Amino acid sequence: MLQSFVHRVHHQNKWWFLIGVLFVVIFFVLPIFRLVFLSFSSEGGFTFENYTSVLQDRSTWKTIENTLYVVVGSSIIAIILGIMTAWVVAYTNIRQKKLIQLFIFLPFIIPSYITTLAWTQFMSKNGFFANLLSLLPGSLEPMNMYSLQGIIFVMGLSHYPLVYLLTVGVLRKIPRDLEYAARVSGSSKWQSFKNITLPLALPGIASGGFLAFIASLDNFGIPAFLGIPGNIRVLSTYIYEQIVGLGPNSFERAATLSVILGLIALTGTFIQWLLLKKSKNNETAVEDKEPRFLFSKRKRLTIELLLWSFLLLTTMVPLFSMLSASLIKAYGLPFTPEHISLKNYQFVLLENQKAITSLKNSANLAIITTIFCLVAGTGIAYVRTKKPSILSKSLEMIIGIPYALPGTVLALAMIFAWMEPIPGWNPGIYGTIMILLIAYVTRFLILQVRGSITAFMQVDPSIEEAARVSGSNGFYKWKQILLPLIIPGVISGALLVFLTALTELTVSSLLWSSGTETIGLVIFNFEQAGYSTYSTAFSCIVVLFILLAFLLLSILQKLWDRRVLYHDHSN
Amino acid sequence: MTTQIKNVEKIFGSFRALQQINLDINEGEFVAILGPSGCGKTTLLRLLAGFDSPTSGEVVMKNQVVADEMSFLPPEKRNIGMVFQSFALWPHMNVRDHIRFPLKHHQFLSEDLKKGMDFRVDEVLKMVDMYHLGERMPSELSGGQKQRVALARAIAPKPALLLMDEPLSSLDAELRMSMRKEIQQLHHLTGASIVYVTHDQSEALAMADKIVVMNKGIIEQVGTPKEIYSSPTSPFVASFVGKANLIQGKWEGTEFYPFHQHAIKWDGTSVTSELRGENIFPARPEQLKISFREGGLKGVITNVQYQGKEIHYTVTIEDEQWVIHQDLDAMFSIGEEVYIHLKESQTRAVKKQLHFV
Amino acid sequence: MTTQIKNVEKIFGSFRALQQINLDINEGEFVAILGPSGCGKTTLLRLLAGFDSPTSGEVVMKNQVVADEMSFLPPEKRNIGMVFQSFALWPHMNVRDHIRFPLKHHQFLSEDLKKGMDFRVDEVLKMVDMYHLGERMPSELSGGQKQRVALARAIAPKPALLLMDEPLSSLDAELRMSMRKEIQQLHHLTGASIVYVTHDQSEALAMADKIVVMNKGIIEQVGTPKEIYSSPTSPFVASFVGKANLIQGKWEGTEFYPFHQHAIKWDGTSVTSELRGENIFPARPEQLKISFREGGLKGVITNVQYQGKEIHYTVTIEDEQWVIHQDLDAMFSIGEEVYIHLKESQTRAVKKQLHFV
Amino acid sequence: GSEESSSNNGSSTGIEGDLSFYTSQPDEDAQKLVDAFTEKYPDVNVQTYRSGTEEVISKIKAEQKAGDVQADVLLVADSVTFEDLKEEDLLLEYKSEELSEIPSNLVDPDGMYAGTKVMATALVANTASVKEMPDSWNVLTDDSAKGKTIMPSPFYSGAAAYNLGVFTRNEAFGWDYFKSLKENEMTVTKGNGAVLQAVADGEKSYGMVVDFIVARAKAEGSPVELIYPKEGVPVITEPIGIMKDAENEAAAKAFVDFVLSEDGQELAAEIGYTPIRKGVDAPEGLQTIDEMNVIGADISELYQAKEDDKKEFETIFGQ
Ligand SMILES: Nc1ncnc2c1ncn2[C@@H]1O[C@H](COP(=O)(O)OP(=O)(O)OP(=O)(O)O)[C@@H](O)[C@H]1O
Ligand SMILES: Nc1ncnc2c1ncn2[C@@H]1O[C@H](COP(=O)(O)OP(=O)(O)OP(=O)(O)O)[C@@H](O)[C@H]1O
Ligand SMILES: [Mg+2]
Ligand SMILES: [Mg+2]
Repeated sequence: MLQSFVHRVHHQNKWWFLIGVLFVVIFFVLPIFRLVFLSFSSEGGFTFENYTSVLQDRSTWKTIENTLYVVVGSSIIAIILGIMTAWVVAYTNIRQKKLIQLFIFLPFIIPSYITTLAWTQFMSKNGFFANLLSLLPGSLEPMNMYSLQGIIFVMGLSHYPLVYLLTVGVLRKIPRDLEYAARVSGSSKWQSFKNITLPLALPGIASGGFLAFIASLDNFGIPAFLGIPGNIRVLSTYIYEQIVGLGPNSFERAATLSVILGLIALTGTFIQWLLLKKSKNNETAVEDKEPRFLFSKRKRLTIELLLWSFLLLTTMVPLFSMLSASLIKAYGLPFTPEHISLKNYQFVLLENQKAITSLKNSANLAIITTIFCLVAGTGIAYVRTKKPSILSKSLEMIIGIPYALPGTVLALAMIFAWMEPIPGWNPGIYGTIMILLIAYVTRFLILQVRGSITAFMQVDPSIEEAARVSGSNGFYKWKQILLPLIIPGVISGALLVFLTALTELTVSSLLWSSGTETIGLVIFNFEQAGYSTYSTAFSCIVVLFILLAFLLLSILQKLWDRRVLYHDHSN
Repeated sequence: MTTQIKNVEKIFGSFRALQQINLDINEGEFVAILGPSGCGKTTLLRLLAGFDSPTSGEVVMKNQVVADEMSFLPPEKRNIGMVFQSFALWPHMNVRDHIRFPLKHHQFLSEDLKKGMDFRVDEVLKMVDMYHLGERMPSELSGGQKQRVALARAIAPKPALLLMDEPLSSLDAELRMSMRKEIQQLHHLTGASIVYVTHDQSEALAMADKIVVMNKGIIEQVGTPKEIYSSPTSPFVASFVGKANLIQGKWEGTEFYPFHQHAIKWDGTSVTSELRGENIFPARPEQLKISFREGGLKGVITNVQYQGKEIHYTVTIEDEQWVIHQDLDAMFSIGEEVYIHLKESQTRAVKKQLHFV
Repeated sequence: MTTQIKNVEKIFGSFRALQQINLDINEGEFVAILGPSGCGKTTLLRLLAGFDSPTSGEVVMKNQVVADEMSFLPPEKRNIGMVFQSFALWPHMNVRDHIRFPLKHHQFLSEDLKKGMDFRVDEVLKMVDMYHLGERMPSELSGGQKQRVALARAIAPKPALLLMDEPLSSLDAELRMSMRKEIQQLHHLTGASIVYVTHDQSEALAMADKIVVMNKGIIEQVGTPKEIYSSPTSPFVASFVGKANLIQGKWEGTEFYPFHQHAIKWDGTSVTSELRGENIFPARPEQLKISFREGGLKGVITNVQYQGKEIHYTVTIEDEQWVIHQDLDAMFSIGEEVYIHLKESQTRAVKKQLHFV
Repeated sequence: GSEESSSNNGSSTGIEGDLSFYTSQPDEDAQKLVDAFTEKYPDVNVQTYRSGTEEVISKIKAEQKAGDVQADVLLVADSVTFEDLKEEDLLLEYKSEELSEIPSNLVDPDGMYAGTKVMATALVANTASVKEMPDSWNVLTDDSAKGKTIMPSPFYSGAAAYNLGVFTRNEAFGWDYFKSLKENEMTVTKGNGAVLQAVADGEKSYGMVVDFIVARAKAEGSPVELIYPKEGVPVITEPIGIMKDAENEAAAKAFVDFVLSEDGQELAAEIGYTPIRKGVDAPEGLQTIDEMNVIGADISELYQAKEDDKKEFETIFGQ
């Protein structure tokens, strides 16, 4: 009887395994394969010509160089800002942490073209910052935003919430005693931070940094806005130029460049693995929200002041510019009472059907995507952390690529892959909302996978073993032991998926069909038609909508914490 | 539950943590595993639990192979309980929930436990003297209290095989005594087999039906407490369990001439042939006597340690250091020249009580 | 380093973990803190280390207040070392790095240690018998090996105040002995003050200059090992440290009449006035003798436990259970009626060796 | 549903079924057009896909590669793009009866596509910073405008690429004009919207931009002025065409007819565009096709030279 158990267990695992492999192949391998295939094809069939011509082009190399600068530079900024904010929120006794957290998310949910625009205005020669600088001695000038530095700066600011979100939970889970052990060993606060806290927080930092890395690779809005005037090309804009150039071979060239970009993304994955190689499980802890560094009132005030000025600068600059543009009657008018009206809001909310439809569509899409990613991503993360085999590693690698590809390229790949998955058979997915859903899952699954891997890396195997000798290895092990311990990390991942899916633009802009317009598209359409006032008004509504969702979520989370996790004695 | 370990080997990377392990655990038997730090006790226990699979060899439970190189039966299907050396408490659950968890989920739980779950939780909590701390979270417990929770969680569902990895190491003597009693009682009542890892030989001697002495990944000796204590078959067991001084000398039949001194002859009837083969007489500290009476081995007191009810002397004899325990009747000081005798009575007494416990 | 704890109190939520603690630790002194699980030992140590601040009261080191309700000096400024009960090893560092870490960072490191850092790492590794495991990560170590790393890390920089929280609890007797010796040697060589938490009274008795017995958050008694063992001032200390049977009876001067039986009279010269005031005679298991000779207290053997070199009897006398240790010379079985006497010699012997260690 | 459309039972027009319409017009405008069309042909169900010209074409090409173009009718910014599709043999020849009223130079002689409206690229100026309105493109190369001018990038905007081709093939300008633009620190930005924003903001004083969005912004009160320079303006025509394997040919043809019809053109004017059909008035603030001085170039030549033009542009504007 026992013998048959042994066999059945193996059998079951096989099924799950098969389903998993099938899922990955269909959702990830297929589109990527089509893309790679395209990069090797020409009218005459298989060829290396695309590569030779692309690689011989001098501007390709210049573009790659720029891309590396931008990606590495902005990732470093994102990582540093992310760690700093995460540390302050996780460890110090500053007040209003919830509110601070909200302000940290804001740059992530404000559309990046607004952020970019706001920063260029803020930094312009007669903008606010220049006026501020002129008060100081010396002839300081604000940074030129239409430059590499400008792109790096704005991108770093837009991506640091990724690092923050994945790091803050990890920091809270590091047992206090590990740092105390360093402190009794005589190391100062800074040394123990550097030698103990930082390496132990690596799972979060590396995950967040990796996501920031590939997010910068795929980012199109910022380099397009700042790079075109500065004549700075990065891979994402270069690929776009190839596609819209509409020459012969334009797709093939774009595919070839995308493969190069994919290779850079893989390098990111490898760097991440290198970093994580040495990282080992801590003893498992729940999130410890008690502050560890109790600053005196005065010091605390200084830190709070610094932090709040940073937060206000990074959120209020774009937010205010967005708000004021949305309240003005016509673009370019000064922000004075006689020019203020709510007519833009009225138009967006009442007269324009699409805005409301898109809110619904995007919310639905984002929620379904999030739920799906939550389950699949956490499952994959579990396999990845418990059974680190070549297979599960390749899995992680492949899942990361769609997030790094420029949205346009991914959308094209989705069309290739899904219109007729098998030549001659059209399953009728393309042209419906299903294709958006699939594309979103393909694109954003990595966010959840990283979030969940980070969470699992903080769970010591003995925790699970204890559940298993206590007789549970299925639903209850997950529900009562694993989930409660990983939930903060998992929620961080889900939050990222939700927020990015909600305002997704580039993929949707090729894949939507009438009736399935999304928030990003509506904003984009207004913008393209020259109605910036409408687009900002709608953006404001979206931000408000997200804030409300946040509020709701945090209330739900409280309820979950209270009901399900700690006092679930019912079954 | 009968369990057999057959030719088991476990290798971590290039390190051989277990070699050629063969062991039978009978139904209802209390087996203590004794050995120095790092000898492989925990590793062996984890194989029994089903967390790891052996590199080679097999584990058999109830006549069915549950683990070999290829596959293994997962822990939840094995009807076991385990106290982890590192406790492995769930940081998000309070004490009461820790104990309720196996009661809710253990797949071999008896009907009456299923019905009286809350009663059982209270009972076990009282058993480990943690009743008043039921609502505490692990982070709010002291080291010993954590260990007691780990113990309570393991015994609550009355599994057929209880694996305990140093379950009492963080407790004070008093509490340890009472826990020992509870474990023994549980053992008697449920008839569970128990595998009890400890580094404390008095615990092993006091509780076990069978003691397994391990060293460096191999089993040195298996036997009843008495066999292990009085008739060690290897120098390691003699010194590790009995703290015996391993005295070199010459054997002639059952007679022993320490340091080949023909003037002194000790009766070694109870010494095993294995040790005789190695020309060793294992003299436990309390088997020797220090006095000023000539005729024994001559030595010098080099260290004195007060131990409350007795005194531990270190005596240097022919460049070797022997430890001898004396009661408080006579006193010696460092530097004094003394003579060492084998207590006659000891050997006889041991023989006498062999039929006893 | 002299350290004073003045009127310290520590409250967790509504739980009073420490109350009214007053304690002086002198330069170079070896203080053992002894007490049952959950009595507040770790809490006290953490206050000394500077991880927590007291709810009220203050900690003074070298005549400087380092912690009171308002503020405290961070641990790295205190010239201390600590062995954590839970080890607190860094999962990302190998054994060698663990020991190198304090050598690199300790702010009070002596010049020769600074120069001979690698030498010191090797030395300490050998001291704890982990030299061959220097490259291992914590996850690849056994429980006892982890504890030894924690110990090595704390002693490597030779701090002025060493705080040890059950540093040997996971080690086997042999290793524990040798670690004890190393710690004592370190103590002698560096002249560091040591605060040593343990639940093992023999360890405290053997090593400490001063023993602090705690119970439920308060200090029951402070004294030399001998005072604590032989002259407990509270019933708790008597039973916890000496495992004494607390015998009710009547005191008349230094004479004691157990159970108010006027026929039996015990000499209680060495019993402290505090216990006399409570009408208690503390009789340790080895102070009593079982025999068939009439004239003692009459009792019945109710339990016998074999302990290798001696036997532990439980004797029921007038509904009370006494534990008595006998050597193997005489044997009694369960159910036998016996008489209990106070060993005359014991009291005298204790008096005799008071001048001794 | 093409087999249904051939049988004339029930409906008044006989035109019915699904029609897939891909366009780059602003959302609202496309919606109005479709609404007006379906009012006339209630049995046709029009599915609109709208995005930038570049995205629309990419989508069509991807669909082609994947095996099946979904679009029936296509309406995007400029004729060069259509020239490309024509080259790839993706278009269906259809000579609508309405073409007689459309200037023949704005219609493909082979009948593959036809212009639907007129969008000139003109000059925009910020009324706050520019006191005296210029009347020539040369203001962009004038010293007074140094660093204060902006234009859309030909790499991103099809209209800008077209303009580049037209200007450089015109004697009055040529590549020298663009060299002087560069010397005068002309900023290149992504699209027309961004140009208008920069000028409306006052960040720049002058911009090259499509005329109708300026007229709209001005009507709403933005501080901008639209100028048709005297040298003439390049125009794009937002042509319409039918895809070769359109599933519902009848409806597609009806749609094209409607767009070019008097009703369709009046709708365009109402929305704010200059109509292409003779005799329909332009909206307030815009010149009609008759008033405009149009400069142009040979479409197929432009199409052939497109890549080279962009390269040349890059060498001038690259650092
Ligand atoms: N993952 C691993 N990699 C390499 N060696 C390991 C690993 N796990 C354990 N070991 C080694 O295997 C040996 C046996 O370890 P085990 O934990 O079984 O010892 P133990 O007998 O339980 O000791 P202790 O009493 O100290 O807990 C030890 O020397 C340990 O260092
Ligand atoms: N954070 C906390 N919240 C509430 N109670 C606590 C907290 N930390 C410790 N305690 C309680 O304080 C008491 C003293 O704990 P402490 O850890 O000092 O005990 P200990 O003497 O070290 O015991 P052990 O020998 O078991 O380690 C215990 O009863 C413990 O439950
Ligand atoms: Mg172990
Ligand atoms: Mg403790």
